[in-house]
Amino acid sequence: MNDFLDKLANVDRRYLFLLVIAAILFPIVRPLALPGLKVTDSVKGVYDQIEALPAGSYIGISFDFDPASKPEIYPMALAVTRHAFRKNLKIVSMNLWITGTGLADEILTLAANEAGKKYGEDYVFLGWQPSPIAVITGVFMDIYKVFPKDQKGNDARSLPMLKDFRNFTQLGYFVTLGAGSPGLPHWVQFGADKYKIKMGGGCTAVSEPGYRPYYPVQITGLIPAMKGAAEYESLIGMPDKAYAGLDAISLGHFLILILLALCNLIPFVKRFTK
Amino acid sequence: MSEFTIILGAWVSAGLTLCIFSFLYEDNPLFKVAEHLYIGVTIGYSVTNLIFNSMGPNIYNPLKEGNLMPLLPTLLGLGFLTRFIPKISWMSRISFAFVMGYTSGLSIPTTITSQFLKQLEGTVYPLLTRKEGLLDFSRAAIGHDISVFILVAALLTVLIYFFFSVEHRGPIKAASKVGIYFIMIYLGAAFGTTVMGRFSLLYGRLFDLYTYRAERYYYATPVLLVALIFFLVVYTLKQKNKPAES
Amino acid sequence: MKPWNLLPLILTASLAAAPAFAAKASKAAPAAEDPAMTVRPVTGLKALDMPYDAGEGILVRWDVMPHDEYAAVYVVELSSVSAAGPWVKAKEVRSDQGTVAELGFPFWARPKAGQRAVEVKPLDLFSNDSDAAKARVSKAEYFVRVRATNGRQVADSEVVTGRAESDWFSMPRLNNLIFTLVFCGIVLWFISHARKKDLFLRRIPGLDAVEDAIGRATEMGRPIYFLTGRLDIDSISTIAASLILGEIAKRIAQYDTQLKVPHTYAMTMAVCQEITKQAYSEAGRPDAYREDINFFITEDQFAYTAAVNGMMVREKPAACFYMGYYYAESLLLTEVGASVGAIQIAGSDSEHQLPFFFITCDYTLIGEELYAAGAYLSRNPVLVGTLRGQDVGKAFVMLSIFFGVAFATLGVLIGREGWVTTMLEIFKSY
Amino acid sequence: MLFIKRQFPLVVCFVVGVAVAVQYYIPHRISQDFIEGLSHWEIIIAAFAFFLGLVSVTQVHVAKLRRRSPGWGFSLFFFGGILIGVITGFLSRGKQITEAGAITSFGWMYNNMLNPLQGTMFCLLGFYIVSAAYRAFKVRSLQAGVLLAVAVIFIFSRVPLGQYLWEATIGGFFPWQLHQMVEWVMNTPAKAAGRGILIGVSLGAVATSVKIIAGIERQYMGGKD
Repeated sequence: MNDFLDKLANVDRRYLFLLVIAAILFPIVRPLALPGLKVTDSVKGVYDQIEALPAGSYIGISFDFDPASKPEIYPMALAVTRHAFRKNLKIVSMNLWITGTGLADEILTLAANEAGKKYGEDYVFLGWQPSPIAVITGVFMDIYKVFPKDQKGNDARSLPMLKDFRNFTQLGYFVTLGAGSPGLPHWVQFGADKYKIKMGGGCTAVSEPGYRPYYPVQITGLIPAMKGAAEYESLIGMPDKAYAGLDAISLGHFLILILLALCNLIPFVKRFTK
Repeated sequence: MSEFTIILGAWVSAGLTLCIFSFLYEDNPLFKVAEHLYIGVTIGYSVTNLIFNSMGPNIYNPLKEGNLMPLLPTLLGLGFLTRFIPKISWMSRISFAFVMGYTSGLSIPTTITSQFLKQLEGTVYPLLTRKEGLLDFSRAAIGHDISVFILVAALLTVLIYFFFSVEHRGPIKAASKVGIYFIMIYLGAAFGTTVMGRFSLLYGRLFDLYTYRAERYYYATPVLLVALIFFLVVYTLKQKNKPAES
Repeated sequence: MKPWNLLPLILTASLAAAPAFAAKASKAAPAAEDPAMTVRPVTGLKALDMPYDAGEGILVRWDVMPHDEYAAVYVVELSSVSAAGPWVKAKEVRSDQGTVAELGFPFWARPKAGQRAVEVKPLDLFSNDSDAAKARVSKAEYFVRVRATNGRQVADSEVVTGRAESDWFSMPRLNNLIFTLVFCGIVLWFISHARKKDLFLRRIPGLDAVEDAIGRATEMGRPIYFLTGRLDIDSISTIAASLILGEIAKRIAQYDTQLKVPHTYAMTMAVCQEITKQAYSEAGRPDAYREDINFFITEDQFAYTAAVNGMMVREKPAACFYMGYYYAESLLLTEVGASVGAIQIAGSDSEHQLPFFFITCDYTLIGEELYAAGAYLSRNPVLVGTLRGQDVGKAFVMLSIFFGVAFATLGVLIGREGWVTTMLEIFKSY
Repeated sequence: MLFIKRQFPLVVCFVVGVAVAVQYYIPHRISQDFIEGLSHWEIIIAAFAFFLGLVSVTQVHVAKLRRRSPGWGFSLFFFGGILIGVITGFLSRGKQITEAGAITSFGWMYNNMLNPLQGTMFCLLGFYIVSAAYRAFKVRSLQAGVLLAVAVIFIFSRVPLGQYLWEATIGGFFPWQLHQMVEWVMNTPAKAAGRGILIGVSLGAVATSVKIIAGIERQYMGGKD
């Protein structure tokens, strides 16, 4: 028994590394949806607004993030897009970060294929244009001046969905999912405040304290980091990457706790068995 | 960004990620390749940044416009390069002196502001509270007063721990002992709060590897993973029957 | 502390109280308008230079007006053309705002109370960010006017002129200057008086272990690594680390053990080369010094870490020293160092990395111990004198905290909170 | 000549040090331009000094290649890396995205080589924090015990599952919630200790700066020659 404990006490650390990979990778492949997740009001603030929109009304989504912040923002962007499609809303989407264009496209195509939505009729992706402030002010006046062509290159006016759509003031609700600036503060200052439309946002953990003051007056809701994304996934009943992320972090934490307990208990157990 | 460059990007990024992860198993040629490539690329990146974003705007452009301002710092900079010529390498001391003087001069007032006054600002509070003219003995106020007392006590004992030229005997020894425990609480709290960030980093990398397994990327991760494992097995076997090379 | 300094304090308190009272009164005032309450132009208008700044601000002051109780609003307007010229709105101030306290100066630097005080910045209104415009704008003279209004009636004050000037001394930073002079004075005094007697120094276990760490490396014939931290020589932590390198190199010079110092910034490398060469010659072994003891790798944080980790696993150093300021790479270095069985001694003032050093290294110097290590190892009376100076500095800090808290508590006890907040301004940074 | 070699650098150090320290208390425009100018100088000096580093690292790898010492093959990858960095950099003139918004080769290299390498080295911490905890977190003394206990509580409370288990088990016996207690520990004892360390550091840093400006600490000045 003793030598088993000795072997256990100074086990080769590579086995620990395998344990870590298992703890983090398993929920990615199959989310466990561990209990304990309480939905907060700020996340519900976005969900309720989208839920209340009648079918066929317009919703604006701006994907303002890049690959570096993918783990936190990608899941919430996917969840909001899936929710909009499930409510049969018409999505007018764009992005302020050039390096995030590929990711935004990926999210829209993934969610559209799942919900059987057609490009041009159910959703439109306008892509990226330089100078964010000019873009934001422009889309609230006349989107065709800012985006003559959509991201795929066809003429924006020719898209059936945009037949009677002139600018963002016609949106039932607007969501910006971002990792920093340009992002939510600019949308609030140059968009929602000026043109009085309802707006919500999603952000990374590091920018949450900075965006918290906007809620609930200037934005109806805020989805903070991976935990917020997991709450939104639970609200739309589709646990996915955010859940996996939270599960992974929870498993990681509990792996450490178990190991801390183990490495401190072994000396005691050894003293008893001697 | 043609489709090809995206696929190539996925393979290169997944490949380099797996090479670095292989270091967890053991030091092996693939990790050495990634390591040396990484050092080389960062130096290439620094040289490019230096030429275009530092030397260009700070030295070349001003000189072109006739502004001789950058001449003196250029001389000090060249002073550093005199280390190659032993006979005049003493000139580098003037450049050292400038840099050391600049750092020390800058750090005295800023340290007093950010690491001394700012820290005191949050600690020197009264031990009693008063609301609407009356000494407040409500539960919240007492709680706040006790917290302030602990705040001040912790700070004083930690400072006592750092005494160098005083014998740690009697009351000083006791206070310094208490100080150590407050430091341990701080270290424990700092450790606990950092753990979460580390795991979300790891989750992010494995999340990327998982996305690159998709058919769109021609199954980059699985293919590279199998190749890596095969290579490591062969390499370890070769190592076993050959005396370890240095 | 001259007595007249207290005058602004009392006036501010009363001034601050008056509008609060006024605001309450206006809420209570009946909706019906009292015809006698006409809004009259403000009197005593002055446009002065905003004190303690680099010539950006103009301080506009005017008397407290009787009609303030009826929640009048003041709009400060500037014109760069003429007394009647086009007016640009600089700032809008309600009657309960514009007190001297809002300027945020400590009591020893606060302008005289008794009048409203509002800062306006011409640069925000008249400049288009080009340097030439900024220079012209901040030197120009401006016409200033205050428009009093209560929504229906408007009364303009007479026009005064004012100019923003650059000031030579920042009075609010007087407390900072005093603390700095006191500390520097203490340190210098102990340096000049340190030569006479030998001072007691408490044991720092991490530094006493340096000797046997070097001995162990010599026996095993394996190298010693010394790292100076993630920052360049423009950080005082890196300078402290390179001074410790000097002391440790002196000890290593006596044995023929290989010392390796991988660098992430070239300037630090050059300084450390000079320090190491000096240490070897002082130890009487200039022949043992080799130019490649200090070598550069790369500036990137994790490329440097990957290289050092690779070296550690291949050369299996017997001892590793981690001195200076570190970021997240601390655990990467110490965990690999531990896996190759090296004695690890760390000394850092990066408080967020101390937990990782503490649990993975054999000895850890915490915060100030990094700055004491150079003097501790050298035992040079002058340098040891500075440690005494640091201790006296700490004693001074502890006394000021103790008396600060005591006076604050006394202030609350006898009901003079105003005194307390004012006195606590000494411990703030401006 | 001796003055130039020995005393002049100390004078430079003293003058620059005192001037920069005093500048902090002078808000005047001249003083602002002075400090901006000097920090500009620092950037230029560092740019030149970088070549010292470049020569040092290249010497190491050239020596390895010439002497064919073991592992010389990897130095080829080192020089290959430099070429990749420099060539893509010069082709894109140091920019990662063109005005038209397309990603340059330099940008592609940054996203697909530099970013993954940095991200992966950084995330090794996730593994090492576990192995460090298991190997080193043994309670050897009461101090280490306190450190472990506080760390465990913080780790436990930072994750939703932790709060859930806490409430499900012994949450009821405590008047406060778990996160309230953890926040109190963070904001009072832990923060005060952190402040004490910082105040200690500030005194040490000021003492070291004074020694350098006063020319007492001059190891960096080198030897007799």
